Amino acid sequence: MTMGTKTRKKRLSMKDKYKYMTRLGWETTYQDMDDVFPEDTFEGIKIHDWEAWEDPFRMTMDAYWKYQGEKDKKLYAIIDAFAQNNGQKNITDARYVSALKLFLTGVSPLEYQAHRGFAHVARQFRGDGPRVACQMQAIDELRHVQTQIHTLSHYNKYFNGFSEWSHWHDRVWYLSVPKSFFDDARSAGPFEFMIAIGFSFEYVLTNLLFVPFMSGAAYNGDMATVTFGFSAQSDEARHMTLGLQAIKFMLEQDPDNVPVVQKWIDKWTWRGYKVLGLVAMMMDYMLPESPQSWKEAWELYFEENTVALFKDLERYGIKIPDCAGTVSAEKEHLSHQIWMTFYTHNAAAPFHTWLPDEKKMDWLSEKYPNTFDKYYRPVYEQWAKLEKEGKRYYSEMLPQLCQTCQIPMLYTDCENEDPMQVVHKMTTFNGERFHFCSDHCKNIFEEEPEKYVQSWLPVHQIFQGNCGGATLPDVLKWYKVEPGVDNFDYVGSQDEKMWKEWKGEA
Amino acid sequence: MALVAKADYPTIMMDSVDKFHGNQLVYIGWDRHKLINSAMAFPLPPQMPFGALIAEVMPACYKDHPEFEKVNFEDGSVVWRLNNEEFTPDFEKSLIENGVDHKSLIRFETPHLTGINGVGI
Amino acid sequence: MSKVFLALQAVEETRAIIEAIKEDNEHAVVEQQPAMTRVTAEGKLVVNAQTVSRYVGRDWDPQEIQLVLISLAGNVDEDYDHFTLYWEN
Amino acid sequence: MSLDIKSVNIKPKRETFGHVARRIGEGKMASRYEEAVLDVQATANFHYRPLANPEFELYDVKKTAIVMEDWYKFMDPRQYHYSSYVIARAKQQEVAEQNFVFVEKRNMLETMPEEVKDLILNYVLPLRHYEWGANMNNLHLCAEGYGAAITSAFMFHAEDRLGIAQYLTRIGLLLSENDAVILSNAKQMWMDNGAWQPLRKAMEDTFVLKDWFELHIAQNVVLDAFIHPLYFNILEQELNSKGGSAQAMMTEFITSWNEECARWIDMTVKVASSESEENKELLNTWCKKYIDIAYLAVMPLAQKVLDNPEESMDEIKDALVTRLNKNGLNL
Repeated sequence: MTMGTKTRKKRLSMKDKYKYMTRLGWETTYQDMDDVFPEDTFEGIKIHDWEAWEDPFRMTMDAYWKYQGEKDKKLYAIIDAFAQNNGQKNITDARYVSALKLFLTGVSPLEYQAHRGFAHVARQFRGDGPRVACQMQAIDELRHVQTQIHTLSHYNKYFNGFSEWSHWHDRVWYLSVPKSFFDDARSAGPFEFMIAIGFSFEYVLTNLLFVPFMSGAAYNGDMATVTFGFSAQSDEARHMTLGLQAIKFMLEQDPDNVPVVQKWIDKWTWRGYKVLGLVAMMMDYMLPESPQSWKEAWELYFEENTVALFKDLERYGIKIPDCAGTVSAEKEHLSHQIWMTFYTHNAAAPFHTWLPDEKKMDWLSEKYPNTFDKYYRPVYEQWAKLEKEGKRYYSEMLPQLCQTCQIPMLYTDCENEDPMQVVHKMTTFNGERFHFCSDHCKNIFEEEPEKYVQSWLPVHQIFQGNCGGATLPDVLKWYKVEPGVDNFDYVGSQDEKMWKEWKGEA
Repeated sequence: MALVAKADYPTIMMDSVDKFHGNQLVYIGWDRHKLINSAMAFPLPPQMPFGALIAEVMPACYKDHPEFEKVNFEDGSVVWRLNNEEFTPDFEKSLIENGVDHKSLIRFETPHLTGINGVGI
Repeated sequence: MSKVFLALQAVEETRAIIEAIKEDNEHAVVEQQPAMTRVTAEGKLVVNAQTVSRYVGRDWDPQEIQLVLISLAGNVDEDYDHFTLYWEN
Repeated sequence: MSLDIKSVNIKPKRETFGHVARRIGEGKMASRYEEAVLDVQATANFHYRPLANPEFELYDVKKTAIVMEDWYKFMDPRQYHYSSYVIARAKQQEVAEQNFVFVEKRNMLETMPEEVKDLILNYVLPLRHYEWGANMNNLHLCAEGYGAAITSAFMFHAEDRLGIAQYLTRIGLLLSENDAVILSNAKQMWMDNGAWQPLRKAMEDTFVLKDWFELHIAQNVVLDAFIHPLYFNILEQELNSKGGSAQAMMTEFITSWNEECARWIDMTVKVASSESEENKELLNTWCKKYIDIAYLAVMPLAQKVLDNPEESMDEIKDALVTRLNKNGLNL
């Protein structure tokens, strides 16, 4: 640090300096402030003093460019080295690549949505502090989607199931789950967006998304993914801090904000958890070497870490979201039920599934002693029998979907100890019946029915004739999923054949 | 609670019955037979006899379950639920005459068949 | 007291930070995990710039923690001379 | 694990993603820039109408009157994706940092005449608010625009403006030796001083524009084309001869940034205008409108800071018109 030659020059504290560098706005007089910031009042959140906002991190643009530039130089050096050395050969097994396919098609587009969403709220809040913090996150999220594309671009050159990720995200049935989750947040007002993404997703759930993917990558020899993941995580740490600051700010500004915020926390923790079902399946089934089970991750990152967070928020009158009990009751069933569903409907999904081998099933028995051998091993044994007969099971049916989370209605009544009975909740609105996987999804719908009747439900869209035709080949063509290339079981796939050639096993 | 929007918010019914080319949506689920992951969705003519549902529609889905061939739909052992309320379908009558309208859920329970491993799979 | 935590990438720059944490936070627990180092501490964890600077042999700016940070839990307080995590409960 | 693999087996199946290949041609290697932006934004099957703006879909081509057959024609000639962008800016900020250190070390501000300092504090420093407004408008463009090619460039442009506002703030603090009162004085000028009001009004009027492409024209194409040359070319040349050369050193980042961004801005005008006669007409109308507004809004400031305000303003205006006509308009 260079000190000025003059001794009388005041040294600014970081806090003051940052304040001068960011408090740049003014009360408009030629246009009404409410016209300039038309979206930050209608949700009913009351803000009396925008200046009470505490900046989470105090990074000016020059420091941002400097540190981010340095981080990206390192990251791209590794991405380049990975490609040059054909690092994809060093992974544990080509089955692992399906986890990456799920990531690029299901998660990366959400990073893009977060980019646009934070740019939007960074424009809409009338306070300078939150606007600056939100725009830094907006540009970070652009970084994430782009580094993910660049990392996985190399895999796309060799493996199927990546090439049409953008087209798929807008169309393929299960991708409407993550897409509708983010569309939901993006179409909400700016404060709800902050609770949905900034707090519930980034703070409460992000460790459950990224850490499992990245430690999974580390366990399975995928250095490129570990690197982009960890590099992105350093931004996430800033984002988490922003999410926490945003919620505290809202709660401190007015007691009337508390019930609204609580409602959003309840809603968005549940919405986020439903999307994480994909991560649960990835952790327990798609990783050839699993560092941790879904149940363990949930216990560590939600049940332990989040308790500390909600203790901190208790003084405002905020409670742990009411869905925590349901999630906890489901934790020994979730990943198995999701994997079963994808195994069954794999003809229409552009990644591979497979039956767990003996080693994997033993690991699952160990991690899920109360459920695996009793309920799920028999399922796989039944399907293994069919496979041996050359009749690998693919359902020809289309599942009933939940109107809110859009996941097939596969969730069972674990909370009432009836774990093999699917939950069916329903309500009517505007003369039509709507179906839900849970009371949580039903409640979300009933709060804003006009919003959720608009769900673009893939199954219904197929039946309406909006997806290329009535048969599976028609729909796959419309999806741009190449039959026998992108979909079906790993066994017999091109990915498997190539992998075996690489390994000299062909 | 009502939706809080900034301006007038439209009600856009994405799945109203008129969009299904004369069909209506019907969901069918088999209680405690989790091998079939979820209830399945079918676009069906409202005039289809309930018996045809059993004879033609359901096997396409449930043939995949080894217990399905043991289900006896004739002896009254099957418990039917329409939109979560118990009901007794008239197999001769049409879906709509049986009260099965657009986006109805038909569940059937087979108390004597307990699924694979006897645990509801 | 709730625990704060800090996860840093297992790379060269992290070494000095961990040494400084150990020196200034007797109650901190340091754990090595695949590709990362995890530090947990009851209530509060301080990274002092002065201590880290001594370990790296040059002026170390607390914002440099951005380069190796993976995740954290707790409230953040940073200034030119420190980076602190804390819970108020 | 030791692997001995015949290289013949390691042949790629495809060079890039399907949507990229359809644009650049099968079998071609895609650049990092192309993979980072092409078709990255969702285009179909949106689930819910926004609560604040239900007449539009989440991403909607109807949010501007400009009509494009393909919104990915707006490819950035600088090929900025996040990484190439931050690395470029990191280099520039390093140079800027050295300049600031140089100015401080050589005590260049001590030799700066008081009237130059006053001029900077009263008639340059308030521009930090202008830049903040430009930041806000570019965030709006990023949020409301269509297609990742143009919206990601707006994102970078927005952050650049925040950076510029911060550099201007830093100059002010350096001149005042960290006495923050100069910032509130500058804000007072921005809010109340007669010379600044037409510009502030012009800016506030852009905050409520509905059509995003019109906003781009107003802010990035026209208003900036008056403000930036005036302050960071003409004024600085004049200050050099008045003992204020330190100012040019401290704003070098801004000057080179302007040169760089002109390439991208010109592309946006050229691509939109060459798409159709209708687009061209619309752009002609908007440009005429905002050139008139900007000319009048900036003139009082020119009169305060420049030696030959009318002449300089006409030069600026002519240069802009020539530039726009070169990019397909007829003004």
